[in-house]
Amino acid sequence: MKISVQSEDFDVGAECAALTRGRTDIGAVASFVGLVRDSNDGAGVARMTLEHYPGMTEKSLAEIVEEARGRWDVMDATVIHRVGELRPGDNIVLVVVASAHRGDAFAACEFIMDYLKTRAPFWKKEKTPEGERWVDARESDDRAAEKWKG
Amino acid sequence: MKISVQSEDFDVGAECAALTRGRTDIGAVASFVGLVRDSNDGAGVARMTLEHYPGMTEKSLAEIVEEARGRWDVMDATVIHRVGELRPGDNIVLVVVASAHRGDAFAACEFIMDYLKTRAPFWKKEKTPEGERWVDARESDDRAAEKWKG
Amino acid sequence: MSVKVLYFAGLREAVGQSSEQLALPAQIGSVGQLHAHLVARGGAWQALATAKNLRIAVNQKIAAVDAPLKDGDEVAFFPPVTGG
Amino acid sequence: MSVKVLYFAGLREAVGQSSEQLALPAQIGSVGQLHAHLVARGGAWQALATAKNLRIAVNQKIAAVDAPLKDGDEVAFFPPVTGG
Repeated sequence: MKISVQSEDFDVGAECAALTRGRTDIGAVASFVGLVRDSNDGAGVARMTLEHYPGMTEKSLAEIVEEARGRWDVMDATVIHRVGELRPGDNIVLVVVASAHRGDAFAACEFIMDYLKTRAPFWKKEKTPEGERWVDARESDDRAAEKWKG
Repeated sequence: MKISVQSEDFDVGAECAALTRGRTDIGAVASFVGLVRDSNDGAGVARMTLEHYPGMTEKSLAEIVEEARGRWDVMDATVIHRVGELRPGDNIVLVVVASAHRGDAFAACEFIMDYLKTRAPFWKKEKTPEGERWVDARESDDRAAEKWKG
Repeated sequence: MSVKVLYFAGLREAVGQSSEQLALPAQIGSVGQLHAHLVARGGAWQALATAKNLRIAVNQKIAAVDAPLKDGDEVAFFPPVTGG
Repeated sequence: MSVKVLYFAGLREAVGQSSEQLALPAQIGSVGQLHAHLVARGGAWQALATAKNLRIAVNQKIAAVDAPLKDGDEVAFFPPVTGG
């Protein structure tokens, strides 16, 4: 398991390759990349700053991955989240899950993203033509996380 | 949209980057890689040969992607499927879906894989210690495809 | 009329060929009739009758047994797919 | 006892600081009491009272308002998270 909170960009291909290197028991690798969009809630976004809670962030990401491991057949996983200043088109977050079977890989990858969105202590501040603003939490993200309950 | 049936390997990172290059409206890229496992149905797999139906394969993959586009907000997608002789650990298939939002990217990517598994004319032949055998279609794959109906 | 017939995977191996160009007797006008015509050859062609969940495509589209045939069609017989 | 208090994102900006080491009066033994103690400072600290869906972590774990505090704890106040 690899968890990293970093300002540097990441390489999806390299991270996927690292999970499967030297192994022949993995049948499925699902990955997700979240990127900065040039608009949000109807306003143009010129820049974004990502703040986090050092220490708690890494712990909460590791806990989310552990929870996914308890629910699905996860052979290995990588979560990388960038912090600092980002621009439209930049990568924000990467989740990669390796499993024997695709259903587990897809479910665990989406679960980790949904939980990361609602539990990991990151905060986005956007620069728009009207000035800077902290991004509001979305109800749709809460609903996405709720669907894994019960 | 890119559809390719090829014997050469593919590069996940390069294919993800190609979908987002020069665009700042994409917020989510979900990808899936299927790999050859060293065992299947309790037998060791030393090698695998992938046969396909040239012409129909590409058409059926394009149709599956079009169906995904009709159901979800899919900004662009890539499907690459390898044919010929493969070994454990080798990549078989890549599906990448770019969207504004992660829910659409995940759903469309998994849908394309589930439909590819049950509709695209590819056939696997495995070499095991007991000899060569054509892989049987799985009921679990039919069920996975069924879940997108209705 | 004349059709091109293709066989894939286990079925290709069973019948011992991957494709043939076939001039059809006048009374054969559907996929099901073509199938019966091939099975009637006997021997290895029984594989077309015993195949589990045989799939048929006409002009590279999945077709039902009652699908009509016309001159120049490409008809493929194959087992359930197992790619991905 | 003494605790370290952290503020993040909009809340950090509102109170004008990111962290402080705080010696607590003897009657403060829970997260909720610490919260009330900080709000009682008035002025910018009202932001802790008016924040929508305020989140609290004790020693880097999400905690409820009735969570007990002990000497050396790290208590963080922040708005709902928006990463990913």
